[in-house]
Order: sequence, then C-alpha cells, then structure tokens
Amino acid sequence: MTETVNGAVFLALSFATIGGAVMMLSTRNVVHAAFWLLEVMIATAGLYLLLSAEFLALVQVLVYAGSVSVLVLFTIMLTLRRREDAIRPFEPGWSAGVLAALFGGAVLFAAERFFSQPRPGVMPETVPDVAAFGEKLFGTWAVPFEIASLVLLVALVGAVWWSGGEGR
Amino acid sequence: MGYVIAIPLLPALAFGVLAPLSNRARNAAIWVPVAAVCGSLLLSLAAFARVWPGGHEGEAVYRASAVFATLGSVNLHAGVLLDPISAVMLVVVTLVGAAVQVYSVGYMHRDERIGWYFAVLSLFTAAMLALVLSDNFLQLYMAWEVMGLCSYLLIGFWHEQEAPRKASLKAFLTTRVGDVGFVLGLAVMYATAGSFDFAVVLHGFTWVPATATAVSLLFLFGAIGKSAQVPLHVWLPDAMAGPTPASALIHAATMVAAGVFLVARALPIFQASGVALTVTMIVGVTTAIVGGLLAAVQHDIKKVLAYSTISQLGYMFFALGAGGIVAGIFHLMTHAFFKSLLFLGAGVIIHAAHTQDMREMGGLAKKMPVTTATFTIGSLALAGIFPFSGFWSKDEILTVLWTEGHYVVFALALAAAFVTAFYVARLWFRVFTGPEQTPELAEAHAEMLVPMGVLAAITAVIGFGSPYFARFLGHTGAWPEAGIALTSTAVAGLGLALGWCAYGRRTKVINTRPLKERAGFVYDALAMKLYFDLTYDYFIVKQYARLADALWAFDHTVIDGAVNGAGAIWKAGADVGALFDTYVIDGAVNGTATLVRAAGAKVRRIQVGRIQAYQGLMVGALVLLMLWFVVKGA
Amino acid sequence: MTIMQPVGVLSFVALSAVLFALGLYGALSRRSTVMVLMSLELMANAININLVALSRFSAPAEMTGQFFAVFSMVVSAAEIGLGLALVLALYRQRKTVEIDAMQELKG
Amino acid sequence: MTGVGWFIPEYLLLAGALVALFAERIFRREGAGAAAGAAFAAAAAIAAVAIGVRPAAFVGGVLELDQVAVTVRVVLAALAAVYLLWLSGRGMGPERSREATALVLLATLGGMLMVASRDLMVLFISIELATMPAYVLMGYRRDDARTLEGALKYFLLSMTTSLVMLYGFSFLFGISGSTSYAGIAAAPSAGLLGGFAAVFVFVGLFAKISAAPFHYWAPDAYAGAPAASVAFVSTVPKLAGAAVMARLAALLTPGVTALPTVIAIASLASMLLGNLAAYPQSDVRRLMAYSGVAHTGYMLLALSAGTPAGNAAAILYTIAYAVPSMAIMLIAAEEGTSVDDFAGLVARRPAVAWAAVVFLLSLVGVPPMVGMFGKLVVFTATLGAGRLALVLVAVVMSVVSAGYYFRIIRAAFFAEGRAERIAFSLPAGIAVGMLALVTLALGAFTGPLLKVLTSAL
Amino acid sequence: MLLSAIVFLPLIGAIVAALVPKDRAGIARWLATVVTAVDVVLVIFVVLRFDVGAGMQFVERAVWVPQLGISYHLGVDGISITMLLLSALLSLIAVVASWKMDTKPTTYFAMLLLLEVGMNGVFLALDFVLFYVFWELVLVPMYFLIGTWGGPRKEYASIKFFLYTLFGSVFMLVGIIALYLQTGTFDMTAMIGLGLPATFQWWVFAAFFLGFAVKVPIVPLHTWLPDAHVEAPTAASVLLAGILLKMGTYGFIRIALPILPHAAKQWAPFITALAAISIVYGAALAFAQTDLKKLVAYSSVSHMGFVMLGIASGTVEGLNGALAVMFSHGVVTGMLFLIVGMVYDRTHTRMIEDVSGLSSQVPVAGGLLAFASFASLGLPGLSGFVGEFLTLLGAWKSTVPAGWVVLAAVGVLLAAAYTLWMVQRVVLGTPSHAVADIPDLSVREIAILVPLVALTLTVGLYWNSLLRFTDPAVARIVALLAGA
Repeated sequence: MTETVNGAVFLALSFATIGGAVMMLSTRNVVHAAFWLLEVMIATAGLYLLLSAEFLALVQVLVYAGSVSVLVLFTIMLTLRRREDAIRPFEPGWSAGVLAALFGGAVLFAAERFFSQPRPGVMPETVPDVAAFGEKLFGTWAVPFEIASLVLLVALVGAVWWSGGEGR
Repeated sequence: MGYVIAIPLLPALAFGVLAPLSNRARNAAIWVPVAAVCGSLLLSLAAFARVWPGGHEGEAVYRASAVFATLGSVNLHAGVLLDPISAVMLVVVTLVGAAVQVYSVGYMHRDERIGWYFAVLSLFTAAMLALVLSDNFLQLYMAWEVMGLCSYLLIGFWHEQEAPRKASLKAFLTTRVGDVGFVLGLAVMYATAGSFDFAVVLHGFTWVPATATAVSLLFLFGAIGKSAQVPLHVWLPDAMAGPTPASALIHAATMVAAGVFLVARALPIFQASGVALTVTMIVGVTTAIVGGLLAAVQHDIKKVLAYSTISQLGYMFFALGAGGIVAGIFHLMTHAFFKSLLFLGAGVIIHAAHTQDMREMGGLAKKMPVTTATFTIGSLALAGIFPFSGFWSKDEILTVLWTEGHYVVFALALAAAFVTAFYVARLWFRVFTGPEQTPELAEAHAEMLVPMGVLAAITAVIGFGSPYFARFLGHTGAWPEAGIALTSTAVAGLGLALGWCAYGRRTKVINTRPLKERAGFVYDALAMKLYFDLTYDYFIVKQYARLADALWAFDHTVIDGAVNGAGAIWKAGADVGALFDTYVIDGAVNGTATLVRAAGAKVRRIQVGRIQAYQGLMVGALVLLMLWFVVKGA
Repeated sequence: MTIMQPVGVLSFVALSAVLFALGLYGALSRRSTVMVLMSLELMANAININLVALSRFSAPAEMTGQFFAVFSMVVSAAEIGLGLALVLALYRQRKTVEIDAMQELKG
Repeated sequence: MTGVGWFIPEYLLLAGALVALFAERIFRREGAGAAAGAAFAAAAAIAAVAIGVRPAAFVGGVLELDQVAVTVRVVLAALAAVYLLWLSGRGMGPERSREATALVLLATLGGMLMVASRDLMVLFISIELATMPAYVLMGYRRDDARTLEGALKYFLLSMTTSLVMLYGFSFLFGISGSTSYAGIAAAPSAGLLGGFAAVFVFVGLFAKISAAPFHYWAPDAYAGAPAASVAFVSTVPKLAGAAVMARLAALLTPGVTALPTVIAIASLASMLLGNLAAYPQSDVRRLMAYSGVAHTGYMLLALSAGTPAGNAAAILYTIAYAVPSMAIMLIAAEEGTSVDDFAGLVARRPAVAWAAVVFLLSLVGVPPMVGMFGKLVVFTATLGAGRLALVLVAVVMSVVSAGYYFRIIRAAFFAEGRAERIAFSLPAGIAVGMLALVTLALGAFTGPLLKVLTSAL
Repeated sequence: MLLSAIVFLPLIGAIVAALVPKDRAGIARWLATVVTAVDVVLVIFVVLRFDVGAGMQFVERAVWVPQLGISYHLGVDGISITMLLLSALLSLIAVVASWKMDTKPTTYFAMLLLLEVGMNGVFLALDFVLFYVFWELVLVPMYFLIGTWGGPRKEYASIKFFLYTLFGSVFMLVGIIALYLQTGTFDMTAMIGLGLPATFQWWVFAAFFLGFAVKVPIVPLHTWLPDAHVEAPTAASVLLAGILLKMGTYGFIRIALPILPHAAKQWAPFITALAAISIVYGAALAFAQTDLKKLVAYSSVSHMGFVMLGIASGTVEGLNGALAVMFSHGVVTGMLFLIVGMVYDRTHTRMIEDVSGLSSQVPVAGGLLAFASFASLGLPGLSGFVGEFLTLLGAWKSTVPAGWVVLAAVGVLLAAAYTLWMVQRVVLGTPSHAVADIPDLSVREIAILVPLVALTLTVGLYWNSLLRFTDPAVARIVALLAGA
C-alpha cells in the first residue's frame, strides 16, 4: 500500500472537526459559534484532502468557508441590536443530548457491525484526478448538475421574495 | 254446489260495496247487507238441504279449493268444505245474522253511522261463514282474525265515548293473547304435518301424542281467548259497551262460537293427545261455574247475559272435552238461538227502560207482551226447562258426561245448571215483575219484534230435533234418558225456585202465581224445600252471593287488574326501554362521538407549536425505530 | 487503531456519526434560530464526510460519493441561504430570532 | 443526444416559470403570469401524454420514463395547470402571483423528476427542487408573522428530516457502492446498517408527505399559510412523494424485510392521529392538514402491503386524494379559511357548494366519487397482504373522518351565512368545475389507471 | 338496456331538475313526476315480461375494471323484482306526495330522483362494487333530504343517519374485499356455491352483518332510525322506511345467504335472538311514544325484526315471509307515513295527545289510517299478515330455539297493542282542538294512497300474487343453504 491515510493526520483532523463542533455548541457567544463552524468546515476540507478529494476540498472552502459562513455571520449581525445580544445563556438541552447520543450510538453500533466485517474496505491504490472529475460531472452527472442549478434558482427567487415586500 | 262459495261472499261483497262509500251513501244503502245476508240464509238452507240427511263430520258433500300461496313444494289452499257441521253452522250463522240485521234496522235507525254499522255487521257474518266453511286451519285462522277486527269495530262503534273505546281495545287485545297460541299451534302443525288442510291434518296424518298435545293445547289457548273462557273471559262483559244487536251477534252466532267450532273441528287432534281433552274439560267446567256465579250478581242486564254466555260456552267446552262433539255443537246451536233472542230482547228492554240497570227496571211484562213472551222463552231455554231448546242440549251434554264416566264433571255441570236457573230467575223477576219504574213503556217496532218471534219459535221447537241432529252429524241419536232428564230439570227448577224466593218474593208486589202456573211441579218441589228450610235463603243465597261478590272482586281486581296491570307494567317497561334507548344505546353512539372529540382534543395537544418539541418527537420516534431494529436484529 | 496504522472506512464513518449527532443535538437544543441553522450545517457536513469517505473506500474510480457531496453542498448552501432569508423576514416582523417565539401556531 | 426530447414537458415547465416571472411585466395584468404558466403546464401535460412510456434509460441511467413516471407526471402537470388556471383568476390574495407561479412550476418540475429518477443523487436534488418552492409558497405572505412562522417550522423540520434522509442515502450508497436504483437493488443484504439507512430514507419521505409521527410541520404551516398555497403544497408534492415512496419501498423491501412494518406503524399513527386531531378543528386549513395526515395513513396502508398491487394502490389513492383536497382548499381560499366561513355557501354559490359536497364525499370515500375507488384498491391490497387489523382501523377511522368533513357540509348547507357574493371568476370556476368532474368521473378509470400503475412496480 | 334505463333515467332527470331555474319550480315537479312515472311503467313492463321460473333475467353485463374483476352487471330475479316494483312505485308516490313542496323545490326533486337511482341500483346490481356504489349513493340524497327539508333536529338526525350507516357499510366493504381476495371476482353470481372455507365465511358474514344490520336496523343498532324518521320530510320518511330499510335485509338475502351459506347457518341462532328482541323491543318502544312518526318508526324496528327472523330461519317459508314482510312493510308503512304527513300538514302537530277523532272530522283520512294500522298489525286479509305468519312458520320449522319464536309471536300481540292504542287515541274519539275544522284528504292525496291500499289487499288476499315471484328464487337459496 503505497498510499494510505495517515493515522496521525486523521486523528488531528478529526479532533479539529469534533472539537470545533463541540466548541460551536458550547460557546455562549453566537459570533464565536459562527467562527467555530468555519473552523469545522476548514478541518473538513482537510479530511477531503486526506481522502484524495481535492476538488471537493476546494469547493468546501469556497462554498462553506467562503460564502455560507459569511452569510451566517451577516445574519447574526443583522439580528443583533446590541453587542451584548450575542451572549446567550447556557442551554444544556439534556433530552436533546440523550436523543442525539442514542442516535449516534446506534449508528456507530450498526456501522461497526457492517464495516468491521472483511470487505473491500481498505483504500485502493489509484484515484482519478480533477480532470476526470470534471469529465464525469458534465457527462454522467449532467442531469443532477442542471437540476442543482434550478435549485439555486428557486433559492434565489425565494430569498429575494422574502427579502422584499411592503414592510420595507 | 258452487253456490256454497257465494254464502260468505255475499256479505263480504256487501261490505266491499259499502266500505268505500261516503257516510251518507252508506246510510242509504243498508238494504244491501240485509239483502246479502238474507241471500246467504237462503243459500245456506239450500246447502243444508243438500247435506241432509247428514253424515260423518269431515265427509265433504261439496269441496272446492284453490291454491293461494305456494311455498316450495307446499301449497296453501283457500277452500270451502261443506260437511254436516259446517252446514249446521251455516244455517245458524246466517239465521242469527239475518235476524240481527233485520232487528238492527229498527234498533239503529236513528244512528248517523248506521251504514258503517251494517257494513261491519256484514263483514262479521262473512268472516264467520268463511270460518265455518273453511277446509283448512289457516283460512280458519284468517277468518277468525277478521272477526276480531269486526268485534273491535262493533264494540267500539260509539267510539266518541270512552267506555266503548276501551272495551273494544280490551276485546281485541285479550283475544289476541289467545291468538298467539293459535298461531304457534299452526306453526307446530305446519312443521309437523306440513299442511293445514283438514283432509291431511285431521284424517290423513298420524299424530304423535306429544305433538298433538302441543298443537291442541295451543289451539285451545286460542279458543279460550276467542270464546271468553277463564282466564281470558274478561273482555266479554266489557264488550257490552257495543250496540246490543251486535252483542247478540258476537255472543250467539259469531266470534265466541268460533272458539267452540275450532275445538270441535280439531277434535281428532285433541283426541290423539288425550291430555288436551282433559284440559279442555277443566277449562270448561271452571268457566261454566265461575261464569254462572258471576252472572248471578250483576245488575246490568247485558252483563248478566254476558256472564251467562261465558258460562254456557264453558258447557260446550267440557262437552267437547268429554268427546261429545254432537252435544257440544248442538248446544252451540241452541245457545245461538236463545242467546241471540235474549240479547235482542234485552235491546228492546233497554230501549224501553232507558237503562241497563235491572234495579231500575220492573213490571215490563204488562206493557210489552211480545217482548216478555219471547224473552221468557229464551230464559227458560237458558235455564234448561223442557221443552225449550236449552233443555235438550244440556241434557245431551249431561248424558255424554254420564256415559263417559266423568261423574265429577257431571256433578259440577249440574251445579252450573242450578246456578244458571237461579240467575235466569233473578233476571226475569227483576225485569218483568214488580212495580213499573219507567213511565211510557212501549212495545218495540215490528222489524225488531219479528226476528225475535222467529228466534223464539225456533227456540221453542228445535229441541225436538235432537236425535235427528245427532244422526245428521253421523252419530247415533237418541231421546233423552229419563233419569238424567229428570235430574237436570229438577236442578233447574230448584234454581228457578230459589231465584223466585230471593227476588220474586222480596219485591212484595210480585205474587208467585205466574211461576207456579207455568211450571207447577217444579215450583211445588221447590216450595216444599223452602218451607222446610227457612234459613236456606240466608245460608245458601247470601253465602253464595258473598262468594260471588268475592269472586267478582277477584275478577275485577286480580284478573282484570292483572290485565290492566300487565298493561301498566308493559307501559312502564316501554318507558324504561325508551330511556334505555336514549341514554344507553344512543348515549353509546353519542358517547363515541364525544370520545372521538375528546381524543381529538387530547391528540391535538401534541401540536404544542414549538419547533424543537416537534424535532424532538420526530427524532424520538426515529430513535425508537432504530432501537427496535437493533433489538430485532440482535 | 494505533496512530500510525492505516485508517479504515469505519473511522471516517464514526467521525461522521459523531459529527452528525452533535449537529442533531445542536438542532434540538439551541434556542437561537441561527444556531439551529448552523447545527443543521454541521449535520450536512457530517453527511458529506460520510459520502466522500464511503466513495473513497468502495468505488474510488467512479467518485460517485464525491459528486453526491458536491450536490449536497450546493443544496445545503441554497437551503441555508433560503433559511437565513426566512429568519431575517421573521426578524423584521417579530424582532427576535428566538425559536420559542415561533409558537403562535399550534393545536 | 438521445432522449432529450423525452423531457420536453420539463423544459416547458421551466420555460413557463421563466415566462411567468416576466409575463406581467409584458401584459401589465395581474394573473397573466399564472395564465401563461397554466398554459405551459397544460402543454407539459399534453406533451407528457404524447411522449408516453420510454423504457430506455437516459443519460447514464439517472432518469427513466416508465408507466408510473408517465402517469404521475401527467397528473402532476395537469394538477399544476388546473391550479394555475385557478390562480390566474383569483390570485394570491394581497401578494402578486407571478413568483408563486414560477415556484409552482418549478416544484412541479421537481416532482416530475422525482418520479422519473433512477438514481439517489437525482432523486435527492429533485426532492429538494420540489420542496424548496414549497417553503416559499408556505411563507408567501411575507408581511404576516404567522405565515412566516409556519414557513419556518416547515423549513426547519423539513430540512432536519431531509438531512436524515440524505444520511440514509449516504449509507445506501456506502453499502452498495452505487447510487443507482439498480445498483442498490443488486447489493447484498446489509443487516442493521442497511435497515437504518432505509429507515432514515423513509423518515425523510414520511416528513415530506406528512405522515405521523413526522407530520408536525403540516398543521402549523398550513394554518399559517395562505389557503391557495396550501392547496398546492398539500397535494402535488405529496403525490410525487408517494410515487417515490412506492418505488423505494419496492426497491428496499427485499433487503430490509422490516420496512413494511415500519410503514404500517406510520400508517397506523397517521390514520389515528390525523383523523382524531382533525375532529375538533375549526380552521379548514388545519382540518385539511390533519385529514391530509390521515389520508397519508391510508396511502401508507397500501404501501405496507409490500406488494406491487399495494404500491400501485398507494399511488392511485394519492391521486384520488389530491384532486378533491386541492379543490377544497381552493374553495377555502375563496370563501375563507374558517369552517364558519362556509356557512350559507349553498345560498351564495350553489354550484360551488355542491362541488364541495362532491369533494368532501370523495374524501370520505363515498361512491361514485373517486375516493371510494381509492379506498377500495387500498383495502384490497392491504387485506391481500393479511393486514386485517389495520384495515379495520382504517374503516373505522374513515367513519370518523365523515364526522369532521360533514361539519363543512353542514355549515355550507344548513347554516345561515353572510350574504355577500364573491365575484365570479371564470378561470377559477372552470378550475373547480374540472376538479369536480374529475372527482366524479375518475372512478370509471380506476381500471386502466390501476393496470398502468401495477405493471410498472 | 331496460334495467339500465330504469336505473339511470332518474339520474338524467335529477341532473335536469337541478338545472331548472329556481323560479320555474313547476318544471322540476312535472319532470320528476314524469320520470318516476316512466320508471314505474318500465318496471311494470319488466314485471309483465318476467319469467317466474327462470333465474336472473334482463341481465346486462359489461367489463368495468377488468384488473379487479369488477363489471357492470345488472339483473333481476324473483327477489329483486318485488323490491324494484316497490322502489319505483314509492318514488312516484313520494314525488306526488311532495307536490306542495315550496322550499328549494328544484333541488328537492333532484334529490328524490337521485335517491331513486341508488335504490333501483341496489336492487339490480349483481356486482359487489356496483352494489356498494349504489348502496352508498343512497345516503347522500337522503342526508340532504333530511338535513335540508327536515324538522327541528334535522342536522343531528341527518348526520346520525349518515354516520351510522356509513359505519356499517365500511365494514361491508371490508367483507366485499375479503370475498374478492378469496374468489378473484366482484361478481355476486360467480361467488355462489364456491364452498368457501367455514372460518372465512364466518368472518365475512360478520362484516356483512354489521353493514346490513345497521341498515335494517336490528336492535341495538337502531337508534338512528327514529331520529331520521321523525325529522325527515314525509316523502323521505316514506322512502326511508319503504325502501332503505329493505336494502339491509335484501343484502342478507341476495348476498349473505347464497354466498356464505355455511356462516348463515352458524349465525342463525344469534340473528334469531336479535330479531326476536328487535320485534319485542321495537314494539315496546313504539308503545311508549307520544309522537306519531316515532311510533311508526319504532314499529318499523319491530317489523324488520320479523324479516330478520325469516331470514335467519333459512327455510322456504321464512324467506318467502321475509320478502313478503319487506314488500308489505314498504307499502303499509309508506301509507302510514303519508297519512301522518297529511295530518301533520293540516294540524301542524304529530303529537298523539293533540290529535284525536280523525274519523269524525276527516273520515277518509281517519279510515285510511285505521286501515293502514290494521294492515300494519298483521290482520289476515291484508298484506302484513302474510309475511309475519310465514316468518313464524319458517322460524318454527327451522332449528332455532323455540323460545325466540314464541317471543316473536308475542310480538304479534304487542303490535296490536301499540297500533290500536294509537288508533284509539288518534282515529277514534271526539275531534280535538287541532283537528277541528281541518279539511279531508284531497283527490291527489287519495290518489297516491289508492295504489297502496290496492296492493295491501291484493297481496293480503292472494298471497301468490307476491309469492309466485319470490318462491322460485327462494327455493334456489334454500337449496344452497341445504347444500352447505
């Protein structure tokens, strides 16, 4: 196996993602939370690189880190009348935690049972490059690509609709 | 012989013609039913002549039937069967019917619904004729029920008053109690023999005793209702609320006679049972005595006659119970004549005296000779005095009882005869002797008197036909046996004498001579006894009166009360049922609706409006599903 | 699994599951609508990791999972945009982003 | 490229959406956009009929036009056309209707792609395409906080379940290594994880078609939204969702044998909860929301049979539900959204009142309306699979449903209502009339429809 | 095509009547009269051409939903022909009886005609789905007839009627589907004599029982009936009692007995018990009523009990009797409701205590009411007796416990009690305040009663006028029962 995922890198990145997520949820400042989300996104891009998905990592950084986070930050800013409003009380949400834990635990249990069985599960040797990715995107996956553009159109129309109106 | 069919059809058609007319047109057309019944009478006489000299019961002289219902392989017939019994009944019914109708022309001429009265009278006669001519039990039953309707309509003829209304309802319902038995009897018969035809069920079928008992007891129950036997006799006295001629018809030729006729017809089945005969006899005897005792304490002249009818019907029943079909039918016939005579006479009396209460009557004999004469003939016949018809028929019954060995019943029958004579005397003396209590007494119209005269004549002479009658019905006829004849006459005379002592004498004004002249030797014997025993009056009459009073009270409060009480209980039950319906059954339904609404109100509370509550519920459901998968997979 | 050993698909799936659960927890517990939306983004992110990893380990040549992840990203970007517009529209009416302020409709 | 022509209906819808956005600018008349959209949708429906079945796969096998797809897309386009026809006459209340028209057409397009798709990826995006316009439509009255609140509920709950569904898709892909239906069907049984994946997918779909207990968004969102929006959102996407569900059920049941049971549970919950909760409602929208949950329950009942007949019955039933349900909401949009607003309808607008009777009786399941035939095939399929108890619940619940539907009839016929008439609108009248006609007559076409649907699943 | 014409002619009439402008109500009235009259003529034509010995006749058949084996299948045999005649005749009478209807007359007559479509259809349909369609179709116009033109509690009564019967019929639908799944067809005639498994039969019978029993109605499923009857307008009451109730018992005879003979036998004791209880219970409640219509309504419960008794007996006599009661009850109760309605039109009260002395003030009305009452209580010579008597015969002949038959026979007595108690108070006596000065029946009113009187007498006096139609058909059913 010439190409393997480095355990150490994986550990670091997973620490970054999960830690970031935990921080996002545990911080009491909404603005900080948005930044922690950004951190998770970027760490995820690292994971994509680790999985030889360079293009995807790029998209991740552009779409998520670049636009979504900014959008979120904007919204936070627009909905904060004072700076102090960003600080929110601690919300433990015990029952939500229990539910989420049960959910995650069950998935882990099932995944463990499924993937621990001998399967062609180890990383294969070769992976196509970005060019091949583009080729397929506009070949096999042209249809979803086009539909995705319609989705964006809908989002555009919808967002514009909700942003407009007489109340302005 | 096809004209036999016309006998019931004529009056039926008369009804059919009159019923749809307007009241005024009907009133103008009362000659139609009168003509119809007279026509029937003539045809009946012709049929009777054709049957002469008679033969065995069930031996058809003429028979015609048509299928009117098909049930799988079974055909139900409508038909006529002319045999000796039906021939006799035809004559009796049409004769009495004609007499009553002619009489009614005078009696009812001022009534504004006389047309309707005649129509119903006609239908009544038609139904009875259809009944006696029937060749199967189903048709018999149908005619029987139609008579119930007619009696209802006639008893309640003056429905604007409350008493007739109530009486008519009581009559219909009480007889219908019996009909339930009759219907069930028919069902049993059909299930067993698969037919209603006399030819099959009476002569062509071997009855198992148990089934025969069931059928005959159920039939007997029906007859008890129709013929006003104890304990279903209570309707008959009340039925006096109807027009008096109608009472004559009900008591003599139709309705009550139907029960006797039914038992007579079904006698082979009764005989196959054996037990049923005994029961019939017990019922008859009880009724005869109870009816007689009760008749003796009534003050309403019609009620006396009503109880008397009950009592006399009891006679017929125990005669039939003893197997004496000839005696039973003969008594039915003689009774029909003299009882209708008595009722018609009572009608005249009531018309004249403007009251039905005998205590307000008296001394009618002087002003109303014809009525008095005919009524007296009827009374003597009822009392069983030679040579009037009642003597002969009673004698035959007693003979049967004696020869068949029913000595206890024989004794009781004698007792009943004694009582009969007693109340006859009581009635007679009260009404015809003593001071006049009503001014302007006058004899009735001719159209009323003529029928009475005819009936009186028949009553006077028909008894002598006794042996021929038996032969006509296919039995060996004989003249009365001297011993029994003398005994019965003696008993009757004793009764009359006692009646005279109690009522004839006490009124002071009446002297005993007329009675003595009419029936001297009886009177002498009676007088001798009374002479010896001055306290007899007290001990027998008074005690007997008290007993009868007690019985009357019992009748009124307990039996009648039971009937009324049952009605009340029923009504209460029905009310409870209505409540049950409203609150329980409906409540359950409405309750379901309420439940659904309540459940809906509960369910909608899940919809709290909080987004994260929804999310939590959804994820919770999802997690539950997942856990179920885990558990199931494990 | 030691540090230097090759990392199997299970590791990525587990990571994704934990992330998804965290996002779910956030979506269910945060009282700020914006925070809820951010939590949903976490979940979307977790799914994308899952998709890419599964693609890498099962059919790397096809890159199917990567395409799926791309479309997923596009869609979630569109959704978040729409969602934020909605939150802002509501904020204009109600002057709050508290999620519990949105419970006028119920029953 | 082969097969491009097969999707002319979709292109037409897209073109219609674009035209609608600008039509009113051109014609300067409110409703012109909707009218144009209606024309395009009608053309799409006709085109879909003309194109018919194309069993060959299109572009790498992501789309395929089989009998079900063709049937459902014809119905979807036709419903959209009727809806837009109505919209062109009545409009969206105070708001302008051209964005709504575009969104309706795009949502319909999404629905049509949903049923044609043969690949999870395409399916996912199509679902989103069908759902996202619905969010906007449900929040169409942008100055009304309640409307927006409803939309937010819809949005958040729908998105959560969408993500769960997508998670499920990712596992389905992970197990089989393919996103195509064929690939997934070919994969070996996947044990617990496969079960989870299927459950995730169905939870997402349950939420989309508002099946209990994943329906919570529906009553609140409907009650906040304009009735005209509800008319569309509660019917067209639901039909597409039902068709997809039937397909996926057929696809996944062999691997996940417990799936029919899961569906049966959802069915039971939906029937009970929907019917019971609808009973005390006084707002027609909320009432129809719960009744929609109930009808979803009946649809799932057929799916729980796990047989081709059941799947076909489910789609048929949803069609039978969609037509009258849309009509009732359209009438509510005209008359008012409270049950009391229906009072005296027969005096005001007798034809509409009698049409409402037809629709409501169809929803109850009274013949000869189409609803009864829907129930007939559903019960037949379910009983055929031996689920007697569920069918008994269903029949009892359908009596309960008569209880609340008749409240509307009672108001319309036996109550005194306001006297003023609503101005007659020819397009709206035609639309409601057409729906009534279809409701009455569709029963006669149960046979062909059923045949078509059964043959493909 | 004849049967289709009989069924669908009123549908066309209904549509046209509904479209008649409101101010030209006379057209709708005449249209309804003509349509129903033509239907009567067509039915009489069928009756005349009917071959009593043969089975299904005038059969029409066309494929409808081949995938499910559903067909458009109509036919008439000895069981349905009497009901068809009754349905057509009572429809005509209902229309003429509503001549003076001035509230929304066009809709009213359209509803009556629509009702006739359903009624005729139920009696002619030989396919289960078609049957169900017509069966349910009946509910809708009746709902509106009660709800729109009814009395003070019309809304409650109408919805109760609808929900009750719907409740029953959905179970029937389940039964129908179960049969389909077992046999692969919805064709009734094809399901006969298949020897279905016993347990299966039992359960399907249970489903049908619920559906039919509500309609009949059998105690304790009867409480919709009094409410519906009391609130319904006269014509609707006539059709409700005359035809709609018969649909339930018709279902038993047409469907439950021939297709599920084994179950029918198993269920017979239970049905007998309920039938006997219905007879007595209905009679008891009729006795307690103060409202004329309610009295007649409860008497219907009692009478329908006799029908069920006959059906449960499974004998030639019982089934013929059941059909005879069905026919007679339709005629007689129709008559009772018509007369009560006519009296109500004049006195504006139905309370028994308010009405008395009809026979003195209005002899025709009073006389006919008395006539109908006697027919109702089962007087021989009138039609009511035929069926009651035959059902008792049949029940006794069958294997059911005799106690129930005795109880049913007591019902004959009770029928006399409540009917005469009513006659006593209403027809007889001196005219009450409400009755004083009211006019007697008009020619139109008499004209609609005369055919009913004639039928009552004809059937009562010559039983075979009815039995000749029913008996061969009944014999076939009994043979099936015997074979099970």
